[in-house]
Amino acid sequence: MSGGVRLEFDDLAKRFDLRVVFRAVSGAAEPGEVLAITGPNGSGKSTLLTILCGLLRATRGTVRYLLSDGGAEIPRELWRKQLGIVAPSMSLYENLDALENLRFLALVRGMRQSEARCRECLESVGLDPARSTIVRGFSTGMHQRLKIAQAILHDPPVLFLDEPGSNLDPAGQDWLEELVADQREHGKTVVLATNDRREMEWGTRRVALPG
Amino acid sequence: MNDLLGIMLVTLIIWAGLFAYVYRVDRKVRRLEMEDL
Amino acid sequence: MWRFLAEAGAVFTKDLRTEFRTRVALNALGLFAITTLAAVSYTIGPYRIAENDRPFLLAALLWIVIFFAAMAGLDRTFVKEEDTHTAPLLRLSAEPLVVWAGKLLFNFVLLDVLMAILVPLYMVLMGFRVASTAGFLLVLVAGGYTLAVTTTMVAAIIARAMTRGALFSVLSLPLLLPLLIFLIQGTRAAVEGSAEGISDSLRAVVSLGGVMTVVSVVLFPVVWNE
Amino acid sequence: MGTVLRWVLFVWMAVIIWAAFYYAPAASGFQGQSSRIVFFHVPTAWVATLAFLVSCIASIRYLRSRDPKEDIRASVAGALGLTFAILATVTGSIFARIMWGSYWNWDPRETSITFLLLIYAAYFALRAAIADPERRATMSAVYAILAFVTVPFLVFVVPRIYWSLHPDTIINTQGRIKMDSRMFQVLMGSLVGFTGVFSWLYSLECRVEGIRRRRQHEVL
Repeated sequence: MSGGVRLEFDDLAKRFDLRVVFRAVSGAAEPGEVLAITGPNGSGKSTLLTILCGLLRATRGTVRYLLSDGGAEIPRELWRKQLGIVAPSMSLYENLDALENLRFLALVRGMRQSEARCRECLESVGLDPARSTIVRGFSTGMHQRLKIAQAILHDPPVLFLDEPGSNLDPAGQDWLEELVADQREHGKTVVLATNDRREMEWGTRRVALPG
Repeated sequence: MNDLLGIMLVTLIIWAGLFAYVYRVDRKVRRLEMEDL
Repeated sequence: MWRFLAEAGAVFTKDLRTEFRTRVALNALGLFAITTLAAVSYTIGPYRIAENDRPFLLAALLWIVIFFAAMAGLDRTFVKEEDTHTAPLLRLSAEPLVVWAGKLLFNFVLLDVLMAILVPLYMVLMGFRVASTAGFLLVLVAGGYTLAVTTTMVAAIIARAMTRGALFSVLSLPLLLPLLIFLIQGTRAAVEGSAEGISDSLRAVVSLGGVMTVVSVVLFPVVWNE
Repeated sequence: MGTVLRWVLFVWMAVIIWAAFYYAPAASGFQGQSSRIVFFHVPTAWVATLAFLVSCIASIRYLRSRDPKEDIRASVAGALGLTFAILATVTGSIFARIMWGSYWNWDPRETSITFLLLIYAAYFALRAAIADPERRATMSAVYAILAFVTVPFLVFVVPRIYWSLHPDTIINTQGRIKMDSRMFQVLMGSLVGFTGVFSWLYSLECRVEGIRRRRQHEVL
């Protein structure tokens, strides 16, 4: 991806029938930066992330993606090509094995000759492409690593990480820290929702959601 | 003839009753709308 | 256009592979069809129906069995995506119409497999003989497509509803009533071999399928991205 | 609906009721006066169809504008349509009982109304199954349009199935009772009257629903 993509959201509010999850949340995420979203459980971190990636409509407020060089706004239909997301509420196909999952996602994302890229992603997250056990047989740690692999598969300029370190062993968490640092160097925009003290340190900018 | 008359009168009464009820609801709704503005 | 077919094909093969490994939908469809058929043939059987009523009644019974079998399994492909939380990722990765085309093809193939098993069995058990087999096959395939395109759209709607239960058949059946009537007539015409009757019903089924396809292409993205 | 209009509607309907019993002659070929139900059965069927049309147009407008008011209109039209469809089915079966001696025999008109009843029932089953107001509005709007597309197929199917499914039933073939001019005037008057009642109830209930939703959403 040439220049990075800037994410801007202001006065976001979300209400499920009568329960107001959050109100008047604003912020921005720049390429090469990590926006950390913190807040106690139930403060709506995951809901905010779901809204930011366009899967949920906000009751009020706007979300905009702008090309950092030129500031042109990217229309909603094209968002999906700009996003990679790792979230507990989003899982992969349990009846397919790791490689089949990635091949499928690469194909529907319109990536050409993606075989090499799929294998490379698998190896980079520490999964062996040759193993053909289906995802249902994966440990939660392996499942989490595969989720991260699919998020960076199409090299998206914007990366959403919702509690990415959960279920990862200490080695995995170190590797995750390197990954985030590496993404930042490549001018990617990272949005991180977490309560993990260590992960919060990676944030260059912070949005705290009230309880 | 009188049973036809009977049915007609009953229908008229039902219609009048319905109209009164709906009219009252209409009045009440107008008052509620005034309150809201 | 080629890219669209490749991506839709990917969704189709993904569903096919999942179905092949779990056989959830096929079991639901097959089991339902076989048990209904057994009940029908055991209780009614070919000989209790008067000779001249036979073409119509056997045609009606055939399609009722197929329709209710469809109600048992055709919503699986969407409901499973929502239940296993794989839908969000698919929503973010694929174009809505690619998902629609892939899933439609999956439901259509599923129905064809069901009919391929059920119809011969029905012919044997119920003594159902058809004068023009070609006409009958056309009615089956056209009916299968229109049934698939309608149920795919309804499945996409109910997959987003929380409490599902019998919602799928409650919503689908009113939409399928005209189709059921067209297909019964077409099948009866096939039994009697009246080409004119077959072409009448085929025209109706195909136009209904066409309308449903056009409406689905417009409305599916609205439902999928909601 | 200005106040004057409401009173005009009241008087109009009262006149229609009187006319249905005294002004119009009893139709020939019936047992006595029972044919007069036609003045009440046909309008309810007409209003049920009209309400379905209104509901579908509001649904299309909702999908374009995503304006909650359109969703209110669609659901209110649907609710009224369901009520009138039930009324039409009940009066229809009484009507069939008089005309052909059996409460139900899939007469073409009955099939269309029953079909409409099924659609309304499904529409509200769907609305009840979805909690989130916005998603409920979108999904029910989509379903209303899907059903709307299917109706013409049934309207064209109905005459054909009438003959092919029941070729052997000996029902009065012309299916339409002969209307002399006075009966026709009363029927038209009744149609106008019922449409007036429908539009009044429709606008009233839209306002009620508007207030209820406004009250409910005070929180944000």
